[in-house]
Amino acid sequence: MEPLNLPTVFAVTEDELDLNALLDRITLASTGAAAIFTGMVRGQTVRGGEHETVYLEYEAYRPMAEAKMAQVADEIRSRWPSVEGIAIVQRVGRLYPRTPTVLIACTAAHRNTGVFDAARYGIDRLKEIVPVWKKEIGPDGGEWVEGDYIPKPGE
Amino acid sequence: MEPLNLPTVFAVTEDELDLNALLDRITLASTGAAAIFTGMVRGQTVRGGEHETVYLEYEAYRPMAEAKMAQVADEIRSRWPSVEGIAIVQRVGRLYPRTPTVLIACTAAHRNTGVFDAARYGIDRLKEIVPVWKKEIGPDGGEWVEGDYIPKPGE
Amino acid sequence: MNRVKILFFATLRDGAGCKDAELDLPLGATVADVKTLLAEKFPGLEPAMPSALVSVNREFAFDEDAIPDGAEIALFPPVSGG
Amino acid sequence: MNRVKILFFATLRDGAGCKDAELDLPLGATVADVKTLLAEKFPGLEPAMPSALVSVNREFAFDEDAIPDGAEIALFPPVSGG
Repeated sequence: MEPLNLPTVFAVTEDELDLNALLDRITLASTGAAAIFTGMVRGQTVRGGEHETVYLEYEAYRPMAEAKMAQVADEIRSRWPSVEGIAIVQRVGRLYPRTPTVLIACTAAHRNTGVFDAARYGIDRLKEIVPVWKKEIGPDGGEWVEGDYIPKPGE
Repeated sequence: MEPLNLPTVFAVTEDELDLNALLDRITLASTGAAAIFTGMVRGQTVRGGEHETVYLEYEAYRPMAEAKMAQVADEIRSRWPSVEGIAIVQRVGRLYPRTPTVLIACTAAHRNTGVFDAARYGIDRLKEIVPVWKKEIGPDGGEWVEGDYIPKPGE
Repeated sequence: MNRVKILFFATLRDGAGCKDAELDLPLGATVADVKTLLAEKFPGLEPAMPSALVSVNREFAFDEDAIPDGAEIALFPPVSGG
Repeated sequence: MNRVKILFFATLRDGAGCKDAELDLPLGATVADVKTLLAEKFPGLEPAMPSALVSVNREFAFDEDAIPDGAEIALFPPVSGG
């Protein structure tokens, strides 16, 4: 297996996330397991004060977002060398409750090689360093959701 | 949230797994995160002696398999009470390399509530107690894949 | 007598040479008795029998378990799905 | 002089009132100088400026970093995607 042939898919897109197609793109003949994380727009939120979301408006600094997704994929490969394929996709635009907004998927030959940890690391890192922001539009208007991670030099 | 309204999907099927549709069925208005595991047929296997698979033939004891899937879902809910939706689907029949054969998906409001662990527990348990078997057909004939878990009374 | 339905899967089906069978059990028969009777009736089961799992009415069952009337009994190897 | 492109996102875009701007920097200007100049030019940036992150040519940058010729500089709040 040549590392150069390992598929890495990353994108910022306005299109619906197609899990079937994305999984297919990161499945090799040697792949036996995939861990996939998706985030969705919550219409009702309890944690941090109960409230209702009409929709979220996602915005990205696209070229930097795609570069940072590539960096997250590199970080995953260096930590979990058995990972075969990686997909990192952020949907942007106006997104309504129940809609998948983000996907991180990692494939490997076997499930006990870190694919779950790799996918979890991927979504954690995306929420730290990939420049995407969301504005929550509720019944009473809109508000930017506040992030809190301050990247360090070299990140 | 009434526990009775939490969606649980389980099936043994000959149909292609549709991740988009399955995810939609276990997404509530309060859902913000999903962890999904899929297993695929490996065409090339290195671990345990390099060899090539032409296809796998999956067989299930369907009514018991579905009952045991329901039990796995119950076990997940008792261990991770924050899990909202659960899907457990096993595809059977003749399945070729790169094809997803099994899916375990768990949803929750937030990603830090155990969804990754819940999905991992689900696939581990499925491979222990859900009566499904596979025969590996290679260039030189077929051989049943051997399981090794012996259920205990009450499992 | 207790007439039960027997189902064979995977290596046990290959060994029995059939998918299912009916069996008349004496009253009070246990899972161990069923295995003995089946081993006599289907000699081809022998190689797979030592590691066979048994279910009774779709729950895992063990040698000393009694067989209820009209039970659905299945024999199969440790599972290998996924 | 060093003419650079400035991009604003999220709360910084709301504060600046525009998506992008051009800025002429003195030679040797740093990220800190850019922030000072922008705060003067766009007073609406003030509330969001203390927590703003800065990127230079699509890499995170910090107060003492020098600005290369013709850089693409972006200002935005800590990320909140996903």
